[in-house]
Amino acid sequence: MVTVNLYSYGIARDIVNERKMPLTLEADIVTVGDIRLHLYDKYPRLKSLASLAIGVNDEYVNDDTIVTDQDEIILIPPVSGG
Amino acid sequence: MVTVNLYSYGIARDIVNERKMPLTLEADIVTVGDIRLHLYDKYPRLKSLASLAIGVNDEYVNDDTIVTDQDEIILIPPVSGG
Amino acid sequence: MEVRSNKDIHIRSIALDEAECREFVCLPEAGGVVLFIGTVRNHTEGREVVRLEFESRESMALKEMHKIADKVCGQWPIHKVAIHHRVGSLDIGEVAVIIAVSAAHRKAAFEACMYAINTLKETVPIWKKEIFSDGEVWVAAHP
Amino acid sequence: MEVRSNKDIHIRSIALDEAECREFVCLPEAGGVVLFIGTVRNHTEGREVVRLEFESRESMALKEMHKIADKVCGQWPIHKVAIHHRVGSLDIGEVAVIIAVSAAHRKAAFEACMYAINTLKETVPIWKKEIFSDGEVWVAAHP
Repeated sequence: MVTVNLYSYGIARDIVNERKMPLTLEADIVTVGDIRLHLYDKYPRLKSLASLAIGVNDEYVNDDTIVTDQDEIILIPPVSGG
Repeated sequence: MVTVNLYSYGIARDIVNERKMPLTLEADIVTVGDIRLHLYDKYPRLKSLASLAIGVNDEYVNDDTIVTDQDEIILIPPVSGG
Repeated sequence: MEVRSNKDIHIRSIALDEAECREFVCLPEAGGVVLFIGTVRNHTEGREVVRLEFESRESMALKEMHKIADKVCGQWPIHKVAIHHRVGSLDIGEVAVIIAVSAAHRKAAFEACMYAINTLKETVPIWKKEIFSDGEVWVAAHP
Repeated sequence: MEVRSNKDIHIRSIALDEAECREFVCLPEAGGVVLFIGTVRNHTEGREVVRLEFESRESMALKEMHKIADKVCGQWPIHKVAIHHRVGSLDIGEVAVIIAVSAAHRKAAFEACMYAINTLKETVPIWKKEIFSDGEVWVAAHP
């Protein structure tokens, strides 16, 4: 069982409706891809985004990355700074 | 006979040693090329420049251009603004 | 806390200052400074924009902005770079981003500044919501 | 006397003002402003420069600067362009030239600004003399 903190921004925050929330997955080893599937299942509107990158502890990561307890998981819909 | 006013800038001014001077050529038709040759003859150091463009009445012209009385002839050594 | 760093990276909720950016990058051996200033436009695809709202994941955005500055200094003979980004609610004409780059020669400064703004728009976790008179939309969110 | 022109062209013997240039080109429909600021460098090919002296054929230089501005506005979707050049004696670090360009999109603004400074250095009748501690030289005069 792994518990992380999910931070959502931009339109992802509107969809998830929380800036920050704890998220627990029932598995010994949890990857970013597992979190993605879990969220797509719980918030299907996330699938409609042009892209959804995920950050762990303020770094971009790919879906193979393994997360650990208390990691900060950041939902990054298409950025539009500048 | 054609009399023009010669304006010199940058290093051309240092060579000619006058900002502005009248210049008379003894011919009915005088081109910019004629003025160039006259000046090269009188101030051989002008020939050592990387380039020497000539302007007439504040426009770049080529050596075929015919000048008329009272034209302003501008000696333009390599420009270096900016 | 970097002292005498060649980078000046900020995310601010108050007005950005272009003179500050220029002064940071200027130094006696720099002949050319290129600045990009991104302002809030009054329209997007023909629709009138009332104002913009920017939000960021600040800690990660600063990290990514530092990466851009490091890349710029590694890839071009750049002396200094400043990247300032505004967040919060911005009116039309207000400055959203300033990038300033100094170099001995202008070609490097132009290329580095273009690279920096292009990369910022691709990688830095900042999001922009356009507020219209009849609705609002997160920019680029949907295909 | 052009009123509400899209060009702001000056040759000045007093300090140039970058905020003035930026304010001139900024307008609600412009999303991107690119500025080039050319300053006096403290060295050239390893030799220490004490100061610079610029002289111009002012009437012709202004004409050529207007041509550049017109070309820029014809060739790219540019809103406004400012070109200010300093003449006289300049100390190290002082601003010799400012070019500011505004456009709805940044790529056009960068390209137009680069074109403008490159062309200015080729065509505008302004001459620069570098003053060293032990002599002086007209820049680029000799092969």
